[in-house]
Amino acid sequence: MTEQRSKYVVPPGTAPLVQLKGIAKYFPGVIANQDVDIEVMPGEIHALLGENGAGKSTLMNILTGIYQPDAGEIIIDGYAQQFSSPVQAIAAGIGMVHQHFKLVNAFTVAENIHLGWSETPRRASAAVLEARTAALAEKYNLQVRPSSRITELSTGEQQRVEILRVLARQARVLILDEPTAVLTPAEARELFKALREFVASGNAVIFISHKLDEVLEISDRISILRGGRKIGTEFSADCTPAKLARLMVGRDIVLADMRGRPEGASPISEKPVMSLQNVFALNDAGGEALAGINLDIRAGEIVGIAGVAGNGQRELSQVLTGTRGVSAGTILLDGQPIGKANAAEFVDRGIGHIPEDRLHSGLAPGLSITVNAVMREYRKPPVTSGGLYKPRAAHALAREIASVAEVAIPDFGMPIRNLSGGNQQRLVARREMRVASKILVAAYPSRGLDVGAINTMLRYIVELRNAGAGIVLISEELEELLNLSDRIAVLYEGKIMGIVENDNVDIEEIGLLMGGRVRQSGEAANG
Amino acid sequence: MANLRLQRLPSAQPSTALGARIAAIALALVVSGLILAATGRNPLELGAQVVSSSFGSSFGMEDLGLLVIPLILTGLSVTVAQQIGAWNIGAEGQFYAGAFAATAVGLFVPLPDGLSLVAMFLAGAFGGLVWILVPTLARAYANVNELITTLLLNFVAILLVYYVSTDLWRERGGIANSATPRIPAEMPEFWGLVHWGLPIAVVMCVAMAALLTFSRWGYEVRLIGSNPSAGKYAGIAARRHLITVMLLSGAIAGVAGMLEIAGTVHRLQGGISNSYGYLGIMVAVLARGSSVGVIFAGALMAFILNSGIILQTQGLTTSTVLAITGLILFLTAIGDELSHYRIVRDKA
Amino acid sequence: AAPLAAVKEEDAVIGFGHVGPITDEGWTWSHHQGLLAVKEKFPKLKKILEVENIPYSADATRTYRQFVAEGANMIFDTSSNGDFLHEVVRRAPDVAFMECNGHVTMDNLGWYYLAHWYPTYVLGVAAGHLSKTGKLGYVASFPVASVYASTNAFLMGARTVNPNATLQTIVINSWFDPQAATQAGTALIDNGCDFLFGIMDEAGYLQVAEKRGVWAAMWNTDIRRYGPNSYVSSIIIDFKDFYVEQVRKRLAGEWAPSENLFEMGKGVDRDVWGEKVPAEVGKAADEVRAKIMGGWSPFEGELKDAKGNVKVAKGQRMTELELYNWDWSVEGVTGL
Amino acid sequence: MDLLTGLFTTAFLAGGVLALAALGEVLAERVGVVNLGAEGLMAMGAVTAVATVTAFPSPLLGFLAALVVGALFGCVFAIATVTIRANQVLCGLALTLIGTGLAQTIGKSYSGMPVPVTFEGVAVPLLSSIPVFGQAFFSQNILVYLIYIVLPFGFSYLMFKTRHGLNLRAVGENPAAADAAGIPVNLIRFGYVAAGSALAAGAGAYLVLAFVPAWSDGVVAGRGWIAVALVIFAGYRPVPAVLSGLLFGFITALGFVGQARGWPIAPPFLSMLPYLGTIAFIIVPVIAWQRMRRLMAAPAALGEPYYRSVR
Ligand SMILES: Nc1ncnc2c1ncn2[C@@H]1O[C@H](COP(=O)(O)OP(=O)(O)OP(=O)(O)O)[C@@H](O)[C@H]1O
Ligand SMILES: Nc1ncnc2c1ncn2[C@@H]1O[C@H](COP(=O)(O)OP(=O)(O)OP(=O)(O)O)[C@@H](O)[C@H]1O
Ligand SMILES: [Mg+2]
Ligand SMILES: [Mg+2]
Repeated sequence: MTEQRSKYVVPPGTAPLVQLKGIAKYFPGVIANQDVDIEVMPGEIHALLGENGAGKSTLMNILTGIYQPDAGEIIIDGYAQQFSSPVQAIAAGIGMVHQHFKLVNAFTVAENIHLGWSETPRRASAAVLEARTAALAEKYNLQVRPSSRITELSTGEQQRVEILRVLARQARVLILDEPTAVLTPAEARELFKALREFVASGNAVIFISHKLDEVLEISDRISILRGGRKIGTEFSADCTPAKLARLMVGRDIVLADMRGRPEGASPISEKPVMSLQNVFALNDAGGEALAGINLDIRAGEIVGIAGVAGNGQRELSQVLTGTRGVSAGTILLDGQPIGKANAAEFVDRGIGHIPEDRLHSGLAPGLSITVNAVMREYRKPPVTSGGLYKPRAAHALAREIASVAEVAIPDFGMPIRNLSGGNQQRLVARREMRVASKILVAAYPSRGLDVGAINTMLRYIVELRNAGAGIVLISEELEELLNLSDRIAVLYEGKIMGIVENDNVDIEEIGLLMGGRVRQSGEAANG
Repeated sequence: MANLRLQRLPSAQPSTALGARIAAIALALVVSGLILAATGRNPLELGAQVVSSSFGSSFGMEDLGLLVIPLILTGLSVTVAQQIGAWNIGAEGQFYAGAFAATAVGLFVPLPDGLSLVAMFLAGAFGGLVWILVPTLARAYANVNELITTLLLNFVAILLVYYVSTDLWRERGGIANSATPRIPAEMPEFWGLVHWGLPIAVVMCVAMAALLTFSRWGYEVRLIGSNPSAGKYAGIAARRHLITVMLLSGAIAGVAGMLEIAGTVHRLQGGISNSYGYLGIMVAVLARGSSVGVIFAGALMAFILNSGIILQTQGLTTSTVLAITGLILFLTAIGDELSHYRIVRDKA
Repeated sequence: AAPLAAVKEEDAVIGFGHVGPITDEGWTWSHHQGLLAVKEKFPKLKKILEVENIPYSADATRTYRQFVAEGANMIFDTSSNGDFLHEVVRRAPDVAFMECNGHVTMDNLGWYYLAHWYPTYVLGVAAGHLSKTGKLGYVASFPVASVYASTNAFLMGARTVNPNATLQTIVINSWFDPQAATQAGTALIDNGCDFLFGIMDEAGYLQVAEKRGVWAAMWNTDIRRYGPNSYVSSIIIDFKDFYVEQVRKRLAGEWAPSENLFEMGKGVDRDVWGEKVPAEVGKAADEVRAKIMGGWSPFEGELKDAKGNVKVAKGQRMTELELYNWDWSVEGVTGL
Repeated sequence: MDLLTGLFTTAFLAGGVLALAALGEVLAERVGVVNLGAEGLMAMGAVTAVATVTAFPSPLLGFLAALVVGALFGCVFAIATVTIRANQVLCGLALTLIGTGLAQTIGKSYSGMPVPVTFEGVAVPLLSSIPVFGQAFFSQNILVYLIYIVLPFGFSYLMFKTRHGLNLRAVGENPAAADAAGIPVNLIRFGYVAAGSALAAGAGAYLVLAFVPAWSDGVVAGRGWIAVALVIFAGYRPVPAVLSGLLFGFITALGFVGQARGWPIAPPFLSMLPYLGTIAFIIVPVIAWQRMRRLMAAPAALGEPYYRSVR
């Protein structure tokens, strides 16, 4: 995968394609951007790095005309531009795949691809749009189902739709805000190939990611933001992950070794704490999402679930945590079958859940941080006793969770949607870890987190495991799974294709299983 | 050079919000005053008249005290439903249903006065509850939009009350025009015409606020109201809560109807509600989801409506008063939104 | 009760409270004409207060209290508000109250209404002549006394000409709903009625009648321009003399509570016959009118209700108060 | 005219008021704005039409004038709710009060005068000779065809079969997504709110020019609220909106016919029919047929103001 590239040279005498000068943006109580200068050259893939809340998304939203800068200039092709709305930015050739998807849930994939697009035929019947979408998907090699509604798609599939939409619009500057978080390695490879072709013809890409390896692989130069200000722009060839991490957080990050089990860590139990026996479940649309899952989770082990997003991961995590009922099969907890799914009961019995889509399923975005922080423990003292809810105790608990999550919160009464995505995720993770004495189901826990935060997050997961909890880690990052899991189960179309022990793991084999195949001799690896 | 810009805060500062309301009402009054002046009236005299009639005499204050009761309760009814994300546009119908049920008990169940009032109260609450039952179940089990079902049932309730008051239960050969006989039990009055319904209504608001902030149930209701999937994630029985809250909302509107019957009107008749149910929507919107805020919003609304009556005796037509009321609400809505903004000054 | 003390015209404040808008061209408009007459007769009055569209609810109490607070010496409630008014009456013993369509008197409260059943009977006679099918249609507001008196008198008049005539009512649950009145009129005509009558404060069904080519009679005022070809006549009401007299008494210190039912010719009457009404029909009806004015009453037994029970024995004459409080339908009236 | 024909004729005529107003509301709600001002707009439309035809005796002119006035009011409402983003419910209720009050004030000089000219029925050759339905539908005035055929099918095509329709629906579903895709959210909202208001006022004009030809204070009589309710019933779609108006008109007419025929039901209960019927028509299909739920779903961003830089 790592093809050697020569150091990027800023083409002499060429004007930058995009130039941001002295950009500032302030939100109530927050400096999101200040004095940011960035130049992106034609033909360049320019990465933007920074901790959660560093102001990356804000800066890009300014470039795409969604936000208006409080100060500064945008210069495209040497001409100063005023983007008072995305229309103008799109006209100037700027396209963006957003971190929080900008998709219309009630629409089909085809409709989403075509909305707001000047090339959409004036008479746009469903059939026409779907045919066009299929053709585009073919052209850019991104699999989508044109007639499905967005609500029926996994997060990963949704992101594919976003990417396809921007590629289709033939932007000259493509902004990708954490685009690979939900792609398989093979898909990411395809995407990178497409991106290189894209810049080869004089276009540019601005690429936001927290995956340092990936950033180093794909980008020509890297700009780093910290606390809303630009720290510097570096040539990728001059950088190492450690250096980048240091630039981002302003101190050295020690990457912990996750595999080792320290002295005194609780061993993997003989008997499973939880086991799924021939479990079937339906998805929201009523189709079969899980088909005969058999899975044991033991205390003190981490079971990784690999697979391309959309193969039943969401339903599996819901079944494991009681937010979705099974249509057939049994779930045993400590050897006892659990009756009807009831999330509260699962929580009481020590099962925590970091959901895939935290903002929409794990949080009440419009309510205060306090209310959200105590969502798992409000049933019991000290937050409530005898049906009485004590706001003061709730506040204290929220404060505690925020402090271990290392999230600085100016006002616990403000709606939680005002926090950056990364900070929301940290709070959710900490909240869940507090209750997960038996099992923690973590769906994509590091999605959207910066290196420092991922490191902390994974360390906590390991600590939890050491303390004797069983962990189900759903992730699309093989690295992460390999780094943590004791066993890896591969999910494909609602079935477990195979469970691989981490001792003798074969990445090729996992790749095959993810593609729905069992290895046969002589067949070449295929993504 | 200092650079000024507007910044929107997620929630308005209480002082700004209050200021914006006052400014909006003042502006509405100035605009109306100018128009009145242009048509040859003296707006200052009219204003002085409103103030002296409203607050200058115990009569005026009593009127406000009486008018505010149904407004608070219907406002509370709508607010309660809002907590769980439901729009109860049917407070009007539930008001009538409550009045109807309370009248049935008051007229036909022979009880000593005190007991009769208690029975009427329960009947009123039950009447309102029954009236919202179908919309509630339809929403809970089939996800049918409650806005339309509750709205349509208003018309049905009004017709039902017309039927009994002009036909079935109509007082024969008495003094009433198209109304039932007078109900023997009366809500005691504690200050002029103002009866104990007022403290009851206020206590209900405070109790509701306390319930929502200081009970586990209230926490759950707020959570579901804000994001139903989060409620599911937290394992809260969303459907049960939805049903309870909507029924509660209906019952509160029913109590409003009962108090109007037992304390103010003393007989059942068509038109008794005077659109209190619809006005309750405005009260709720003005109170912005706060049960205690409903008391103040209700008082504001009562003052506006009562001023309307005073202005009518001064020769302004209902239509003018209607338009002025509309203007006040319109500018209040705008002021409420603008109060979220603050002006920031930064150095260029 | 002793008369209330006299008031100087320059100091006097008179209040009028209406159920509808004064532009309704009907009930409230007629009362407003009375107010104008008072104004003309007593130009020095300190103030005349007038409020329209008073809802039949606790708002009525608020309005009348405001009248009192404004210093009213005399208040006319032009459409009975019952308890809502009486609440104020009790608390303002120096103010004279008159309640239109009221039923009780107190020391400072009297009532007045119209014996509309007589002109209605006259219209009924005309309808008996004009209707070919014998099916009369009636657009009613609510099943209240004024409606019973109106439907009964109308059909009884018609039956003197056509003993087989019947009257079908449609109740629209409002005094004022042009859309519903229009639809009700249409349904009645579709059902074979060729003469429409009703007690509405607007012209809805007259316009339908005009369009469909059937006859119609109205209430309150002359609104023939809405349907010149269909217009037969109206129950015309006139409160001018009454109001002027009441105010005069109040100023002079002669006012004491009284009960007043306007007789035909004195405040209530039929209107000049419509352009297309054959002269002989008008003449026949007017003969009956003259007979009534001469002291004859058509409301004499034997009268049966719609179920066939004898309600008024043979030879017995209904009293004015019985007519005022009529609450059953005579044989041949359906739908109430 | 026989009873059934009469029933349908009234249903088409009376339902048209609701249908047109509901259609206007569909336009506003499809782009995410709840306009509770329909009642006031209808009153303004009615009085404008009466005033116009009194001065210039052309019903078409009256109708057009009402559209213009409705659009103006719609613009004021849109400035408040779309540009300033004030609370839509409160502004809508306020608009109802202002519209009704203003209309009554203006109407003072017109009440008591019949409308001099109205839209008259035109019989469509051949079609109007179809028994019952043909006579009821094909000998109506031209607005009836506009309301029942041209507008609903036109808007339906626009909304569901064109690029612009895709964009406008996106605005009501997810304004942030629409915005990012380059759709001018506020412009579209503004336009459709104004257009929807124009149609609501048009419904008022239709009322006085084709159905109840006179101005009076209570002429709208709460039909604006029914129209708002019917929009939900119709699943925010133009054709069902018009059909539901017709259905409501039909059941109302049925209630009157029931009284005229002396059905043994107390009149208030017959008057309840349209309301109860509508409720039944909403609930039963949804229970019986799961798919209805998605079909009837409201635009996801309905009632929510769109702020670019607020999460
Ligand atoms: N609309 C908004 N209102 C208020 N504050 C905001 C808003 N958008 C962003 N912020 C704040 O601005 C800061 C920068 O946020 P931004 O989303 O740009 O960070 P980011 O670098 O993209 O972080 P992440 O990696 O978590 O996505 C954060 O503190 C965030 O809370
Ligand atoms: N033509 C009219 N226009 C408007 N309002 C009217 C008209 N005639 C009567 N009213 C009012 O309608 C209401 C009902 O009148 P009606 O005379 O039928 O009742 P009633 O028989 O006196 O009632 P009850 O028998 O209960 O005493 C009263 O408020 C009355 O003042
Ligand atoms: Mg971001
Ligand atoms: Mg009392």
